[in-house]
Amino acid sequence: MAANRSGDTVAVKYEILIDGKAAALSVAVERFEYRREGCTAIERDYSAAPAGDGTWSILIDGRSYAVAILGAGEVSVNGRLFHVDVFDPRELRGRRSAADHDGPQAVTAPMPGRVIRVLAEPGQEVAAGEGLIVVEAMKMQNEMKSPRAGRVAAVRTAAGATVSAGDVLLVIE
Amino acid sequence: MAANRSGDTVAVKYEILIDGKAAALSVAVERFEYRREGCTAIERDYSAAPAGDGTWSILIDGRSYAVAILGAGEVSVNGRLFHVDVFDPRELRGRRSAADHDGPQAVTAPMPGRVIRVLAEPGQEVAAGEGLIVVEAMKMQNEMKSPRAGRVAAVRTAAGATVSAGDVLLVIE
Amino acid sequence: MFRKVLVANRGEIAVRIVRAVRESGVASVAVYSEADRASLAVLMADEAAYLGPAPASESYLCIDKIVDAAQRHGAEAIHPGYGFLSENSEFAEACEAAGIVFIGPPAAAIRQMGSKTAARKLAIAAGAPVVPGTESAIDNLTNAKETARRLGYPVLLKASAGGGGKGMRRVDREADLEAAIRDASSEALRAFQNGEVYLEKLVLEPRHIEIQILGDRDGHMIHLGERECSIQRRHQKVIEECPSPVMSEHPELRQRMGEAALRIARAANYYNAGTLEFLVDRDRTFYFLEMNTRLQVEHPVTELVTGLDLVQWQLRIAAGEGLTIRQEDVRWSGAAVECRIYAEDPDRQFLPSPGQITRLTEPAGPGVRLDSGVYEGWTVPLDYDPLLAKLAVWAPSRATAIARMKRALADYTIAGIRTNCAFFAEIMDDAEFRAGRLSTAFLDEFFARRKVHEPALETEAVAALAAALAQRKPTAAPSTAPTSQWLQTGRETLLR
Amino acid sequence: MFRKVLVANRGEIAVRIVRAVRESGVASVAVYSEADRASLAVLMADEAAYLGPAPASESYLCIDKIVDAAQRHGAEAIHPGYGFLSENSEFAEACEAAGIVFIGPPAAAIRQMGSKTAARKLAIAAGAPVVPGTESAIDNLTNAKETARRLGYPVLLKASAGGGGKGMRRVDREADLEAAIRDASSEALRAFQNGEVYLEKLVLEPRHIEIQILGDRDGHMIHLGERECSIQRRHQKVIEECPSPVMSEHPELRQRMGEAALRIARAANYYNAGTLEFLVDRDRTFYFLEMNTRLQVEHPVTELVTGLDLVQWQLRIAAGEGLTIRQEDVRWSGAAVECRIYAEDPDRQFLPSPGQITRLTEPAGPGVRLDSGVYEGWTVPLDYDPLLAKLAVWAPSRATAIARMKRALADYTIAGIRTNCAFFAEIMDDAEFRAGRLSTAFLDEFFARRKVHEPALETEAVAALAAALAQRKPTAAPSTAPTSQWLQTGRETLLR
Repeated sequence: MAANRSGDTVAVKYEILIDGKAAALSVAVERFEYRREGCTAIERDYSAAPAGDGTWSILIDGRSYAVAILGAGEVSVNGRLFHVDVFDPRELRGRRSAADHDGPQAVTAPMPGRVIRVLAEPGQEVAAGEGLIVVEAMKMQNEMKSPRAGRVAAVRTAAGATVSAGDVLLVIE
Repeated sequence: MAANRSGDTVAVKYEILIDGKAAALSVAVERFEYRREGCTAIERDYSAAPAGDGTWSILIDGRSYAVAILGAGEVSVNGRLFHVDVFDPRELRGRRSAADHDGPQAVTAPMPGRVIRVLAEPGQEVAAGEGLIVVEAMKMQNEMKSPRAGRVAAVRTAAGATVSAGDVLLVIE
Repeated sequence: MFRKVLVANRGEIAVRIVRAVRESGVASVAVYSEADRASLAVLMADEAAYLGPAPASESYLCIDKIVDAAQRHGAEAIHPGYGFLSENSEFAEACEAAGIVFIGPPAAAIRQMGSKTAARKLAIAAGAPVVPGTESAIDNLTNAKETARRLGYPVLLKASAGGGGKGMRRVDREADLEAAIRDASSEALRAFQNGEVYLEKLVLEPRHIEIQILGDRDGHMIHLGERECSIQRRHQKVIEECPSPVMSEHPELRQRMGEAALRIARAANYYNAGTLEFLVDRDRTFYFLEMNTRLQVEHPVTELVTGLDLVQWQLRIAAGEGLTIRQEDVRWSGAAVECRIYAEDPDRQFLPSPGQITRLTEPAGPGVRLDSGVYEGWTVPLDYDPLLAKLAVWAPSRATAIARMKRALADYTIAGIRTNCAFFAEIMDDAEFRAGRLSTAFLDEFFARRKVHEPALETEAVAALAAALAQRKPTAAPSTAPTSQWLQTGRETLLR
Repeated sequence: MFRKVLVANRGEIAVRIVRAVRESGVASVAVYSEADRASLAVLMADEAAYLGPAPASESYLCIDKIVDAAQRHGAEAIHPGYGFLSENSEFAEACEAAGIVFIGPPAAAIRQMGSKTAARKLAIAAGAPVVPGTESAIDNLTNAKETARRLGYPVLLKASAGGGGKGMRRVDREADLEAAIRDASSEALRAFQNGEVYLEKLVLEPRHIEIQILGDRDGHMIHLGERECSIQRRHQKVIEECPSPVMSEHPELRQRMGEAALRIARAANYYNAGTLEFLVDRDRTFYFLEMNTRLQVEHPVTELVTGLDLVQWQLRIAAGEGLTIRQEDVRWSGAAVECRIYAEDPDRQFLPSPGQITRLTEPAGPGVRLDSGVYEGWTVPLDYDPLLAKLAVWAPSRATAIARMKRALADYTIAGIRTNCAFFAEIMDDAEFRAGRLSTAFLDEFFARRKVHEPALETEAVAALAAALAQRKPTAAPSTAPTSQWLQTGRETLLR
């Protein structure tokens, strides 16, 4: 029904990154095809009914799936969590290459919080796994360690600063 | 705070119909005045913080009010219900006069439902309280009675019809 | 135990049964009409089967469609819940004929108890007291008038196939008898496809107290005590509790009624869960009224005080397991109270109030049990009973349970439709209710003595202030167009 | 009983206490920091008092501000909840000095038990077994090294003023001792304004089992049995239950530990509610660890099996009422399990996940108790502990309780932030957990043996389908900008 309402009659194609695995999804009116690397593709008729904001009841051949979009790419299906990103092909390629380049590398805040201590200075040589910065949130301290051996190119924060998840705190080169 | 956000710095005036009683409300930034017929006016400083969609926490001199807008003019304050209409003066006058005119009078559906039986025909003379139409919803039947003695000017529905609350079913003149 | 069970019902009871099935490690199949495609039960069940259009007559009342769904999905058993087909012996037979276990009593017992007149005969034979009345359905007006005169007015018209007060009418004068029979009979016909009605003496201001029984297929049967269900509107229970205040004062009454209940149930070769309804007059004389051969809406209060899960026991018994609880093992601890949360407007003669729930905040915390069938965003259909949820509380004492219920009701916010939450909060404050002085006349008397307490002016001002603030925030409240319409209708209604 | 009580806490425990106060017919005063202006506790309480900016050091830890608020609002008593000032004897004294009843034990008992070293001395004097270790705080590194050598590695560093695992470090080799002392001490200083730490022998793979006690001011004291709290991460309990599986096998252990607990509490002239924590090794030898002189986070599991309301008893006892329950009246029926629902990401080393809750659907139904401090639309502040709610279930047996917990977790939807709900669902399926083979090493071992079960391809496809559908409905999901950020951060973290 959701597919109906969106008004398209031909299949729409998506590239999916699901729990780190790549997949291709093609959605037509009340029918979809899903092919994930290393599995044989499946094709199914489905019915999707909205069940409150961000929630759907999806029925496939009488099997009932309660689906909730939890935000931040998290999707719950009958209580099981999946991390799902939906891309168009170009964006996806861009992402993947980003992972394995070895120029300067950013150390980012893993969670919103406050910077308690900065343990490294610009220009300092650091070993892989060496502590760089301590961030605290909800009474928990988390020490950011160096992803690899290198030199501290820049420190982008200071003790006492409030940071958001993903903020660049420091750059290793 | 809500008052703040709405951005006005001078008091805004409202005419209120609350549980059938008329009142005047004047709202400034974090301060309001309320005068209800038959009571001495009260003036208070307040803090209003949104607490989820349609819900507010309102504090007055340390007293805590949890307020929920239930829709259809229903407001809950710490679990107590109030029926509140907010008007501008002209609209209110219009309303009030509407109550006590004695021309043709509409008999409206008190609830969404289905018409089971129509007991009166156009032109028929009816006594006050005489049964006119039977509406059923959620397995409950409700007989619409004539608000006064008169003649059935028009029947605006038929057995089997689905009606919404407030639909005019029949007119007495 | 079964591998898969189909739940042939909707709303809160379908959810409650799906939960019990899941907790028993069994797969569940929900059924749905067009109006219930995205119901909470469908969301929670492992599988779901479409029955038909919204009207129950084309969906939840269709024996063939439900049996067919069970077979398509490979369900070994069907739980009927309450209402709909739960007391339909043809349905029980159709299940067995299709090789599917009907989770309930034998069809013969359903049939026998289904006819109130047959049930009366059985009870009399079993030596249980019954309300004076006719043994058979009304065939013509003359006989009816004669019987009514013999019993003495006021009399009560009841549907032979009835339940839940449908097809029931109080008649105070002979003049009203004919019209009452016509209305009761047509209402019964619509509700049960059976227009038969009969006459009973009206016991004045009785308590309505019922006894829960549970028995296995090997003939071992126990009672789980009473539920006080005196607070009713239109013969529909709205508040139930266990223990009954009268039992707390007179413990021996529980045992006497329990034994009478077991006598009747045994006479019907009954098994699985069932409830025997009694009227108890001011002298604590009790009369058998009827037996409900199914799970009751109000079963949670019994579960809360006994610690037993009735639905899980229904599953085990239907699967052939023995009832391992002896009568002397049953303990009643503390006090439980339940309020039936309806989509209705108590300020306007309990008119139904279907529609979309725009926001939902549910009560929780110590001693609170909520069995609900709705969620935020759900549209309550106008095609079915207005029961949204059952709010039950447990506490060591009745007084604390009442305080807890008041607290829970205040924590319950259902926006977009009208409900009776605030009305229940008023009753929790009522001196008669708190004193446990209950009878089926309770609500009429309550409305008579009810005085709406003038709120503090500041509280009223806060309501006005919030309504004004809401107007500035369009997101907060639905358009006020319906408002005016509703209120206007409301005023007109009140003028009548 | 009091007329008005101030609740000097926040989050779910403030809500739980406000409810108990209301159910006792007493007026409640909530307190709030800037971050908690619209907290659930503020919404539910009769009155609310502003304390200060978000940091606890400027609000919930300010004795003067809280006592002042109680006086301004005319509260006769203060309930401290857990954490914050609940085990601060100066606070208890400040209350009494201001003529306000502190709802808890006497200040002297708090002080004595607040120093772990003093508590050890008391326990030894009372003839209760304790873990080998130092009697006094570490003054210099040399002595520390010596003690550690004597006890033998691994050893455990603990904060004298500690609790909840803050200032606690396991040390496996002498080389790590100095750094560990520095970290533990500074963490302790931040958490308790007291940097004292001491050394204890590390008991390997023990169960963490605690005993709940309750006593009145006239010296009548009883124990309410145990809570098994072995499942911990970072020394924080995450799952608690009663009875402990080991007690079910060895009932005499409950009595022996209960008596030891009472001996220690009596030696401290204790009253009101308290908890004595023990380690139990594989031979069921138990060692006294420390006493928590306050209500525990996990008190609901005790309430569920005993039917007693600990918070309401705290109020009565503080108001001078006698404890009317004798030890032989205490009954333990069925089994209760509790999961602590945290705003954290179990897939990323339990990193905190503050932020706005965009949608909330809470579990309910038979045997489910939810003590929550949040609502839909609430923004979980990053300034405090990540505990959102406690989900507890009761059932006649542990196996059914686990099935029920699994069902309840599946019914729990918290959108907008990460939580550990799905993680708990995995544990409910774990064979070791189901067998009740628990120890404080449980989670480490769980992660070691954990294998993520490959979902059915159709289930995975449904997740992808829904994500795609959600993209077409902008209202359904938050902007995906944070998504990429999170996931990228996630991947990098995992690379480390």
